[in-house]
Amino acid sequence: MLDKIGIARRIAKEVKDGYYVNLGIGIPTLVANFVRDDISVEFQSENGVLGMGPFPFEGEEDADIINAGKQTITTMPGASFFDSATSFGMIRGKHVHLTILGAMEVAENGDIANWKIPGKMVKGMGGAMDLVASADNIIVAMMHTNKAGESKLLKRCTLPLTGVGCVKKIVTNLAVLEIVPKGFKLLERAPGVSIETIKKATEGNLLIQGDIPEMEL
Amino acid sequence: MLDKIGIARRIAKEVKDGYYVNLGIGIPTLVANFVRDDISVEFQSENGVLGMGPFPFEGEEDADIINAGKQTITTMPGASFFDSATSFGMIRGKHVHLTILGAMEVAENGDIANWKIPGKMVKGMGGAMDLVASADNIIVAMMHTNKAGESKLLKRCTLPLTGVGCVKKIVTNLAVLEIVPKGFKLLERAPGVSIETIKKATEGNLLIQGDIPEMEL
Amino acid sequence: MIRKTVKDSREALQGVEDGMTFMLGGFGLCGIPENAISELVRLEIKNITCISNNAGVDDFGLGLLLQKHQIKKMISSYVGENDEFERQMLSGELEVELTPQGTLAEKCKAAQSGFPAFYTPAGYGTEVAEGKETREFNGKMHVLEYAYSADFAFVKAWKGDEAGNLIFKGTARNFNPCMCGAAKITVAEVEELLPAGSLDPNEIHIPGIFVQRIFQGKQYEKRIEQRTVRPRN
Amino acid sequence: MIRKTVKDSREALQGVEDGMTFMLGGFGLCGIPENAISELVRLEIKNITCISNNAGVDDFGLGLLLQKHQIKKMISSYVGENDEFERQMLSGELEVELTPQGTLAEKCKAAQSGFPAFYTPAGYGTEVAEGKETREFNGKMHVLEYAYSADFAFVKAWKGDEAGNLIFKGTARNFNPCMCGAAKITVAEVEELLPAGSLDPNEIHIPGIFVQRIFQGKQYEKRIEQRTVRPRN
Repeated sequence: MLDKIGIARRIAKEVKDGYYVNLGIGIPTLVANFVRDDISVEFQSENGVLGMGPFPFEGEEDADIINAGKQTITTMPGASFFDSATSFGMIRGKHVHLTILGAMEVAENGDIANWKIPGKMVKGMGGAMDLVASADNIIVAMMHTNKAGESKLLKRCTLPLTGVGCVKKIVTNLAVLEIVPKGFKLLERAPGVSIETIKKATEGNLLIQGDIPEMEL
Repeated sequence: MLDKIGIARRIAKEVKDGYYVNLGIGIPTLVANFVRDDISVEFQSENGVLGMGPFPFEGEEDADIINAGKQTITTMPGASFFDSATSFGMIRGKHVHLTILGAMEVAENGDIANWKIPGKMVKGMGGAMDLVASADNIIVAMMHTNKAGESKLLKRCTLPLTGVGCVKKIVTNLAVLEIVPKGFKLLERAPGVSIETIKKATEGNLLIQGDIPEMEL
Repeated sequence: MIRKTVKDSREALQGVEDGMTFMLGGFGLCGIPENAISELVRLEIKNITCISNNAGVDDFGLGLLLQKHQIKKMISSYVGENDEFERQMLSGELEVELTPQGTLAEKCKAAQSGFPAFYTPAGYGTEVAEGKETREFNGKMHVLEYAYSADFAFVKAWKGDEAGNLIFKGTARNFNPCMCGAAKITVAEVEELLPAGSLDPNEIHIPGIFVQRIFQGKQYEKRIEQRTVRPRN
Repeated sequence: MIRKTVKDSREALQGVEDGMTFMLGGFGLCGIPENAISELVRLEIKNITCISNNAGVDDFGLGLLLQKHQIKKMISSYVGENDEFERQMLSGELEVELTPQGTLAEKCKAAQSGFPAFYTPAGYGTEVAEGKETREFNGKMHVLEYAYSADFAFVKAWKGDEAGNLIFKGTARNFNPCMCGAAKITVAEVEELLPAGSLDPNEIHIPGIFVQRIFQGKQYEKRIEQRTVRPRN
């Protein structure tokens, strides 16, 4: 079973040479730390920066240079700043190759819910709806079950949707799964996790074909 | 009767303090020379410059700084360059206050034709269709009649249209006219031109109310 | 050159009235028009509709207007980090319209550029698209979204000149350029106001034609919302 | 940093084929991709569809491709100043699609930004709108225009860096930024190619994400179409 760091580490392997990548808040942000350093990747933040670097050294924070999580950041050589319309033009125009974000629920048809829980204070969808509606390659990073132990991989989402039929891949603390026409296709098990455990934790249709390898990290 | 310089001189009086102005090719370009120098005006060229100045001194031409007529120009303090989409955003968004352009025909309903003569080589509409469709304040600069002596102020345009119901005012070698619901309302006569002469040269409905003053230049 | 300079925020905000709709630039607390917000507080303008990506924090940014109950409606993509906002929203005192961030940016940009509406895939199949026209293009469903209409846009730039030309810094750019020229009157406040001719015409982000009033801002706090750093070695 | 540099125009144009659709930046002869055009001539690529505001002059710019009968169809807003163009058009050899200039710019921009279509008032009531969908917004009629689809975009910038970031000069900017990222592959040629980190991230007109290949251009002629000057006195 993986912790959040482990999920980020596994997702980092999905990041290929030459990719522009948008990382959501939470686990996705951690992914940047584990991308191989022999490949070239640029991170985009939808508030208007391409070529994000690490956090600044203490005392070098600049209030005018932040990421979409409102955190102070730095930029790498080759970086650029732009306005919000241009930023979402990059996303909508499919120039960003990979979007990694968290979710409350994912359905076997690729629907995703990650912005609103009825009855609770709604903070808003931010850029999530634009990202999931536009990107061709969306990976969800999340725990397989919620705090009550209930599956977050469902037949149908119960929460208000963020986007429809858009999720391609899911990396959880238990498994790597791909969304295929018939449901969640199991690709890899987390280290030490049995197929039985994954089955129990998955409410949606789980497709198990052949041997399912343990993931390599 | 006015010559082209005279038409430009009369139109220059329509340019008010604080106006951003787009000048078409031909007579309209001359207007810049006659704008009062105690008012503030900026000239926009749709290829992507705001704050155009006069032609450069010989030897100071820059191939990268031209107007929409492909002429080498200079810029004034406060000028800016921008791309073509932004440029037409200014025009479509009604940020440009006044558009002055030439025409082959204008109809009494405000239709304008200035880009195509069937049977002749068509050069294209350039930015004219965007300009006439977007601007609220369009003044046409032209001769009252064509070389054959036929009126260019018509009941209906006979040439393919550039835009519909968009012209507000016309300044010709004979008169200043406003387009009103019932036709061409005569506002001013050119020096020494009789109402009779204007009547003869105008095919569309000409409205003459009260005394028609001679224009002041 | 058409001069756009005004003396200060008081002169810049002349004409604002109760019940108006304002666009305000900024993302989080980054690049917000601090001086314009202070002046709106001072003027006690009420029943405002604010188009702004976020709603500030309790004691800064738009939070200052919320404290004084000046805002009737917020149009934003994300409104977390603000307890007073939550209280007013849950009590029904504050109306909130949540809009996807890219859609929000484009609804401003459309108003700037004279586009009445546009089709975007964002929000299709979600409650954001409820009651809206949808249409398929190239096998993908899109939602028809309309340009915003606002009375004033308040933006903040890094440098500006007398002609109203603006240059932004870093990610403080964000929504600010999209809102210029998107309201009846655009008011820009800048950290550094320069004479016309000081800025390279190639480097201008927003030409002055999109700005009606510009003034030298004062006492920028530029508060950092999430101060994240890394150790030095 | 994702490196976009290629050695020269030969490497930059790898993959171009007969029958493809190309976007080419420039207004008149200002800001045209001179090196890419020369390479298209050398490669003898045929049956090209060109999306370009103008068609060059007889012996320069796109006129060089016309001389060799390489162009099947031109999509432009204005095609004067070119006798060979006129000859081929009148003989039916060359197909021409005339599009209002602002619509042309926006059809490129829409492709860049992932908008499938947009409504513009330009051309309503004229033959340009014939057969097109129209719609009223705010009491004004608009025409529905679709984003272009192209195989390559060839643009020319002033400065660029290894990451593909571009800065344009003067009115040589024109259609170039609108075409970046608007085709499957965008090829940028620059007067000055710099290492990553040389350009101020605030001053970049087109971020490298919109550019797939960048190269140092050679021997720019930058011909002036209308040399207009004033006396010195």
